[in-house]
Amino acid sequence: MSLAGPGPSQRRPGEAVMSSAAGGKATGAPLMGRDEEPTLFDLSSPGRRAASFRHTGVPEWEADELVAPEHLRDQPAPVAEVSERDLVAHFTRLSHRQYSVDLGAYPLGSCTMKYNPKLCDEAASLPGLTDVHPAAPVSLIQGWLALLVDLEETLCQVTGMHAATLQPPAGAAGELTGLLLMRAWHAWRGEGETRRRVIIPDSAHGTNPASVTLGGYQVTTVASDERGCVDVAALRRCLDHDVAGIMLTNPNTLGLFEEDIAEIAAAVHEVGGLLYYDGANLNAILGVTRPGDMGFDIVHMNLHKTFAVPHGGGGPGAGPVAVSPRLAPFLPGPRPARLTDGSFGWDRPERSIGRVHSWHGNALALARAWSYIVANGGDGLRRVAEMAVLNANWLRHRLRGVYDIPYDRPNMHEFVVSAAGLRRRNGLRAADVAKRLLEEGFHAPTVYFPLIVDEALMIEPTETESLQTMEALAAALVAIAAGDAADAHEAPRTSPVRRVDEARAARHLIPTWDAR
Amino acid sequence: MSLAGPGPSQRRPGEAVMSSAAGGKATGAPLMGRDEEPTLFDLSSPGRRAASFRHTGVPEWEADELVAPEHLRDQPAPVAEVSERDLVAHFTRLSHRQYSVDLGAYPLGSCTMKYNPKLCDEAASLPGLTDVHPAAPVSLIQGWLALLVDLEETLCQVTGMHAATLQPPAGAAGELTGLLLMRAWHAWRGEGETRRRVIIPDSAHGTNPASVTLGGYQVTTVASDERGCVDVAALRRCLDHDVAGIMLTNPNTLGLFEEDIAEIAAAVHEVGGLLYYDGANLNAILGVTRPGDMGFDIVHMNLHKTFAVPHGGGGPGAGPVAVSPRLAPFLPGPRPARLTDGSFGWDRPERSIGRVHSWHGNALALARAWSYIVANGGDGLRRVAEMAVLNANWLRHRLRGVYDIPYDRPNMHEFVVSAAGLRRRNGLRAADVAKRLLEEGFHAPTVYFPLIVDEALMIEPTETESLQTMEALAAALVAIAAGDAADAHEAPRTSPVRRVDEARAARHLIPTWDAR
Amino acid sequence: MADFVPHTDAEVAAMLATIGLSSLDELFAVIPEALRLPGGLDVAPGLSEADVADRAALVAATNGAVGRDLVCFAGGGAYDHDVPAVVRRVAFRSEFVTAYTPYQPEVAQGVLQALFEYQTVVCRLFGMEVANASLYDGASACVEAANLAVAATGRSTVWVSRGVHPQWRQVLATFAVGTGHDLVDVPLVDGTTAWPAEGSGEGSNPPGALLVQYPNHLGCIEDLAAAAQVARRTGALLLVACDPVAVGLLRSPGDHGADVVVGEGQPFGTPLSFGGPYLGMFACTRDLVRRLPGRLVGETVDVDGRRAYVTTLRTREQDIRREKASSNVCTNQTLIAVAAIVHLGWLGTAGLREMALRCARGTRYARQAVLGIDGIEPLAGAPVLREFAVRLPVAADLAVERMADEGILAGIALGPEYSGDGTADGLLIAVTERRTRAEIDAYATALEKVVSR
Amino acid sequence: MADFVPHTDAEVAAMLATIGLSSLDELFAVIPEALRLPGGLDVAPGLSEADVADRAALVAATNGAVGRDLVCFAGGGAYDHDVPAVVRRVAFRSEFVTAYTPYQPEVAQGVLQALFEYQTVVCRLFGMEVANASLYDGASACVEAANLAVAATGRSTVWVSRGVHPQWRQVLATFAVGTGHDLVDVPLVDGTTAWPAEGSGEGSNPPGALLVQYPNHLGCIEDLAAAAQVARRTGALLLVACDPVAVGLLRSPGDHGADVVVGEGQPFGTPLSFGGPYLGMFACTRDLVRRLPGRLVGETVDVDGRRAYVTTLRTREQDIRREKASSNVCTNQTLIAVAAIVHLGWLGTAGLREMALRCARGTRYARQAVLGIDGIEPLAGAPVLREFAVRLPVAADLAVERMADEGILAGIALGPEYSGDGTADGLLIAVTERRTRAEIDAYATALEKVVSR
Ligand SMILES: Cc1ncc(COP(=O)(O)O)c(C=O)c1O
Ligand SMILES: Cc1ncc(COP(=O)(O)O)c(C=O)c1O
Repeated sequence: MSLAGPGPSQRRPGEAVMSSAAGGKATGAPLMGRDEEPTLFDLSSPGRRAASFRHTGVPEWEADELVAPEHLRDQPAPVAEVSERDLVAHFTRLSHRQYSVDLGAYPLGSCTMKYNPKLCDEAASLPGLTDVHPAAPVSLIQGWLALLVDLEETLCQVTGMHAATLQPPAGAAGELTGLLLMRAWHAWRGEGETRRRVIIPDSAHGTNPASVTLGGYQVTTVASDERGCVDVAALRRCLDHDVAGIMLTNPNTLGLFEEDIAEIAAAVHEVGGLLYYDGANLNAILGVTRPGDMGFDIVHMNLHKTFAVPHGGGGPGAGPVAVSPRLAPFLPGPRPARLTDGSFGWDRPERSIGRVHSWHGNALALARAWSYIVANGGDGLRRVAEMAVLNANWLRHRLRGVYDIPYDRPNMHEFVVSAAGLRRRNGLRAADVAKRLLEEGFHAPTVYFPLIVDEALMIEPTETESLQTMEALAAALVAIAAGDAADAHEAPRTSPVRRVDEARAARHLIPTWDAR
Repeated sequence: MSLAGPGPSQRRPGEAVMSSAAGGKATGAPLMGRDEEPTLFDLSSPGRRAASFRHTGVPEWEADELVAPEHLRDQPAPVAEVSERDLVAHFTRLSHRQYSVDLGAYPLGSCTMKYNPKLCDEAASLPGLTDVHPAAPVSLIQGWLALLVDLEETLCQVTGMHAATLQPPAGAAGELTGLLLMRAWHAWRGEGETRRRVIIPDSAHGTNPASVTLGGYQVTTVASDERGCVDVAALRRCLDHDVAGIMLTNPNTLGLFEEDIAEIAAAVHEVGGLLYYDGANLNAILGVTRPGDMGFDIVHMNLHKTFAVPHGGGGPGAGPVAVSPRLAPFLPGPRPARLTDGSFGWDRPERSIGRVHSWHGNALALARAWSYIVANGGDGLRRVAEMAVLNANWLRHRLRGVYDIPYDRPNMHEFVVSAAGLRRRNGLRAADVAKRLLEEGFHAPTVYFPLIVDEALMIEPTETESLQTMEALAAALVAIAAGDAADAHEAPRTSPVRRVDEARAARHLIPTWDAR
Repeated sequence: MADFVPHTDAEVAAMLATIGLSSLDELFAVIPEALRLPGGLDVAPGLSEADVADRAALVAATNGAVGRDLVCFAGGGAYDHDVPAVVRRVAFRSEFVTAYTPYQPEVAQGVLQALFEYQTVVCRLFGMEVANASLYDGASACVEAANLAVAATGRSTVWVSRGVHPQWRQVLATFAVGTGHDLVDVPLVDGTTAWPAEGSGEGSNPPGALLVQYPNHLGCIEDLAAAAQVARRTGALLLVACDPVAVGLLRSPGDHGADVVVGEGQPFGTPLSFGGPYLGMFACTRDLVRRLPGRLVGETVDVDGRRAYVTTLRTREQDIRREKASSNVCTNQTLIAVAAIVHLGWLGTAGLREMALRCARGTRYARQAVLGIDGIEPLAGAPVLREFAVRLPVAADLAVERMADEGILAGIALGPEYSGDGTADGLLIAVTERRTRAEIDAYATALEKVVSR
Repeated sequence: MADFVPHTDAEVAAMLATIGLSSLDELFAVIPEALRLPGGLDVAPGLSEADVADRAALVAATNGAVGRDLVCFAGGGAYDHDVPAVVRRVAFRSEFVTAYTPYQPEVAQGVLQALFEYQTVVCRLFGMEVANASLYDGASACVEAANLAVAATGRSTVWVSRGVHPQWRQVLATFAVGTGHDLVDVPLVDGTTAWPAEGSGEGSNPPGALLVQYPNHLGCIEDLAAAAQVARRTGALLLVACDPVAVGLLRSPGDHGADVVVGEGQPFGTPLSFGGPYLGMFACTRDLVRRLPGRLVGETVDVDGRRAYVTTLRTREQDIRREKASSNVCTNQTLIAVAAIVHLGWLGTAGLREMALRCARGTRYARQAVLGIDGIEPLAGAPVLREFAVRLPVAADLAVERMADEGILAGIALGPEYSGDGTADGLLIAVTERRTRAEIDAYATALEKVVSR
């Protein structure tokens, strides 16, 4: 097990007491010396500990008095052996090796990395919300049920739908839930066997096809036309009575509004299919137009995008699914419900597809979204969409003539540029632009997605960035495009580590410290 | 007003809407681009705001209906005009430009920069403690009074004194309070006019002489002997009946225990003087020996050193003062007191010198110290002293032969080395060692103090640093001493800014953004 | 109203001018008139920060909060453990909270290294070789485990022990409709799973997997050795849903030959949270790694040879593999995993064992006290660790309601499937390291009153 | 017991060996036997983190907390303002909390820049040119102001308005014993300071300073123009203790010609905190900067010419000047100043004005309601802004006790010095932006009951 520890003085082979690395040494970033940050395991020293436990007065039986020998482990499970001081310093230093929205702009297309108001953090950390057991009887959870019902009703209003489930913990889970609703609908209508295909555009996000498979359907991909929207003619060609439905994002992943949506809806409905709305891009249309009004039957929302649930470095999020009246009876249950006596309880939809979460979904994330909506209100939500779209269009204008803009027309909250031209001209790839941008103090856009654009850079500024930040971002992108490729290949040079060898990670897999 | 703004694109003279800098641009540290962090004022844009206010239903009178014209300002006071997003990003980035104990070791001599347990943060942030008005009637503050009485009693036990005041908000305030107690004592004994001098050793901290002056006394400096301790003979020479008292730190600022303290106490008491104990170094002797047992009459403690009140970048702290029985009647009032019926109230000492704080001292800092003491207990406090002294002695051993150690004998919690030899040999000054250490991921020791040691580096590891951290610190100090001076003069190179021009700051004073 | 959009009117005007528009509405000109929402949303106007805080406080006040209003003896996958201050203070630093999935590893080493450490500890607890960076919750981890096993074995039948949390089994059933898996319910006998005897299962449609919970929903310690034998016999993979606290004392499923071990990570650093966000833990043997669902962090180096971390084997994932991906999961529960590794780091090797031991002690003490009450009997005879089930002389849900009046959350009322006789008189009682002897005594006294009424 | 010392027994043994000792006791061999504490401290053994939390919660539960138990109408230098979430979330990040005084500017730019911004806003509010990085509290700021003025003028007499917070005046008196300042009490007439008329003061011992509070302790708006005139006439410096919220609406003391402006910064980002830590604000004119007490942050550049901040004019300070220092202050209230600048940044220009305006509106509304009650009269006629004093028909402290039973903290009972007739029937009532019309109405109703009993 080789390991570059923090400095030779740390590695005295054989010297038991030296088993640990230096927990009190700042590492790997400015203010922080030049070394790598050791792991918790490098920082461990036999017998060191941070934990302490309440005095309970419970009899102190020994393990072997409580557990039969065949079940009892002979060695404690090795976790780590660090002091609270080293533990805190370690994770504080790790936080200094992590970019985040709270440090700067994060124009990561499709992810809606807006600033998340601090008041939402606090609303969601009230003990009256965090310390509630999910199996507590309804009499003890009236506040939670009221909050969930209020949120569900508001989300239906925002999407123009009739009823919703808050259980799905993320967008992809919402997608699969939606597809199972589709399945249940067709099965109930006796078409369970005949409806086999779900159509998705070639610009769709990867979770869409993956969810279609898990939903038991085959994927039919429909091409986008030269405008970057669904090719309606092509769509009509693959529509038939074996089509269960279509999944669309609108605005789509190019940031373009599918203008023919009404026609598409009609065509799909005509063959008995259902329309699924991937709500990842809902931020663009809040208070302006609604999926329900466009003819969608099923809608998922990414509360961790549109409604300011912070992304947590990869989650948790929340992916509620809202549906039209005819699909409401199929929703997952139990559902929070307002009872006739004005109190709240649980309700199980008559033809429910069943549970999709261990409990009631990512409740605290739902509480954050609720507080965000209460703070913004209807008027505020529309302003969110307006400024998100304004920022994105403004930035697209600024980048004209600098980057190729394959679909150079009014976009919604995001837009996609291509580095293909740059690559041809001076060998600058989308990845290089991304890495250079990191050096300039911004997070990178989404790269190489959507797949239909070569050397794609998908840029979503969000509404919380100011004009001045847009100016700085534009200036950086312009400078980078004018820059020299050799220099760009060196980027990033200011980050705690430089370009990472991803191939090696896959080739010699080291998934744990013990696998070193 | 010249100002290096964050990048040319930000500074379009005349373009009103561009008045603000880019708030969403990470700056000035890894992860954070290369620019300077703009100020709140650079980030301001006319009309931008973050604040919102509760709906109260109170009539909305206009300002001129409420305030007479001669009192009303004609322009709102200019503060700043930023969004919550920019505000949060700004201070988050500033935090990435700030070293702290939670990032790494902080061996800053005399400051006891130990790790502060997180449980103390939480104990001191309970609403039942933070949301209490200091003028509330005693019936509403029983918890607070109980906590303060408990803390006072424990601090008396720890110092071997009889009674204490918790009002002084810092060590220096404690010193001045102590000197006023000294004054009151002598005045009460009819010697107010005749007692004019207070003796302090030449190794004393600057606050001591400054406090003596504010206490209305003249400073008499007594030299340290070759052992680094008070020269008892010299002391006897300056002792007379015009001496009000002596201020000592024990262990002293060289980290050495004043072994002759009993003799010193006797000599000072003999001429009717009082002994004042500067408790900044109390960490070294917790549970081992007590100022009261050494013969001190007045003791101040720095709770922000010994009792894990975090230092907050410069404060707040707390500097309680404990005294022997004869001085108790002079303590500041009102004092929290346990009443005969078991409840708690306020008590005013009979010959009190009066208040030394607007209210009751830095209450929340006192609560932190209380929780730290409750967590450690008597046994834990002794262990704190043992490990603090062990770390310091171990490190002194490691630095032997590398740095001059003017007083190379068993030290307490800290020790002082000198870079004088290094300076002669290769031009490396104490300041250079300090700056190089910053590059290596440690905070610097205290430099050029105490004044009696040339090129002093005062090193206090504290008990919360592990052996491995000590090893790394020793290794860094050894490497630095062996290093080349020219290289060291370049240090620090990894910090957000490099060596700062202090002379210029004083020469062209720019105390505010508006003074630029 | 609180406003989080920085644009001033002057700036909006300037920006519109730059893009050649004269009004904000024109931004949406591409949207067909017919689809535009007339008059805006029917959602109440926005509130100030203080008003939102007041509203939230009001809502929170109307719940029964553990610690504040109730002493908690409910578990069932959601436990009332102490969360040390360090978790709140460091795991929720804004760099972790407001980052996206680490797509740019150079500026995401914080989250990546924390996840690498989390994966390491998960493997150590479960006795596995690879663990992913988290799934949604215990239920979704079971679903992914079943999907993996079916894909790996090419067999679509999964034997599911009735000892698996009923709600997790419901979720399995929901998603099986899409995948077409055939879930076979395996009953419990006296508290542990009674696997089909020799001979059955080897026939026409052999199982691709066995799924068992350890300890199971009744708190009983399943015989994993026996389950492993059945798995070997039938050629199925052994999937174990494991309580990560229990393995502080119990032998790891890996020790017993499990192929995939999943679990609910809530006990580490996450408050009860009304059921979410929780933490789906997922680990498996190295030979199954290419079928691993979700994100996997691996160690590598940067161009200068410095240690670095990155998400790896990404070709399993939906964004690259699309319809052929091993799973559709994208956003997971990373922050909860970070909280878990901070809490685990605080507990440490000795602390995790002590936590489990203290739960077991409290459970033993409580079980003795509760079974001492007339008319209350054990629901199962098998040995338990940190949770136990009893049969009450009254309906369990009523008992829970009555105990709540005494400020006690008595446990979870079990469904009829667990009481042989079809009545719903089963009560599942959990005791964590937080519970004092006095609280347990008070519990027994209150329960005695309730059942004797 | 919670243990924050990392050393294992093996490490301790190894370290002792390194330094040639065989026991920990030997570390203290230099301490004379007679002075060693036999048997250790008589302090209870340590507790676990959870037990400490329980203890603290118990203590906290026995206080009357504003918001939780009480609606607050008490002020007097400690106000119940809203603190926005951003203050708690960013000002208390551990980098700010666990740093020492910025002795190494290269790694302390965070604290230094925050203080520079704080100093800038303090100057803007008070109409001054320099501000320091904080002092302990309002009282200590007054003391330092008096010291500065005496040193600057060479005159040891200070005229102190009785409108200055009585506790601040007590602190002034305490420290004047050491400095030998002669404090002269200047009475109030109908709520504002009645300075000695023309002729007095120019005589034998002319004042070195006038100290007045704005608005004063009764909430009345002092005539600073008049005070400035007296100062000019007598050759004294004008020292103003200024409510930093009030200047959101009121003309700044600087406008009126003040030389030194101090204040209590608690309203910005600091909860009531039972009186501390609070924030002593201190600002003065540029020509007094060399006498400025405490730390001053200045802007400069680093060796590469990049903007940087550093503490400057350090030769004023105790560590360099020792007995000749301008003050003995070393540790100050930096973190509270950081919280203040974060809160001020959140408020912004418009928000600070609105905060002051809302306080003034609530005060007007409450004053009308309270003065509408039979038997209650104004204590002073002068105009008020955000606080007002009334005379009750009953003893004020009793009224406060009774109001507390109604869940209302009614205000601060004023000492006899404020009621002409020597009785203690004065009540000081403060209304912040938090108070709703309903709360104020309930206050009046309750007070009417209390005084009519
Ligand atoms: C367009 C689109 N659809 C679906 C998803 C999946 O959402 P989640 O990551 O919450 O599962 C995303 C998120 O990246 C997305 O951008
Ligand atoms: C020896 C000594 N005495 C007194 C003080 C002053 O304490 P404070 O900074 O709390 O005023 C200090 C703090 O630096 C010190 O080290």
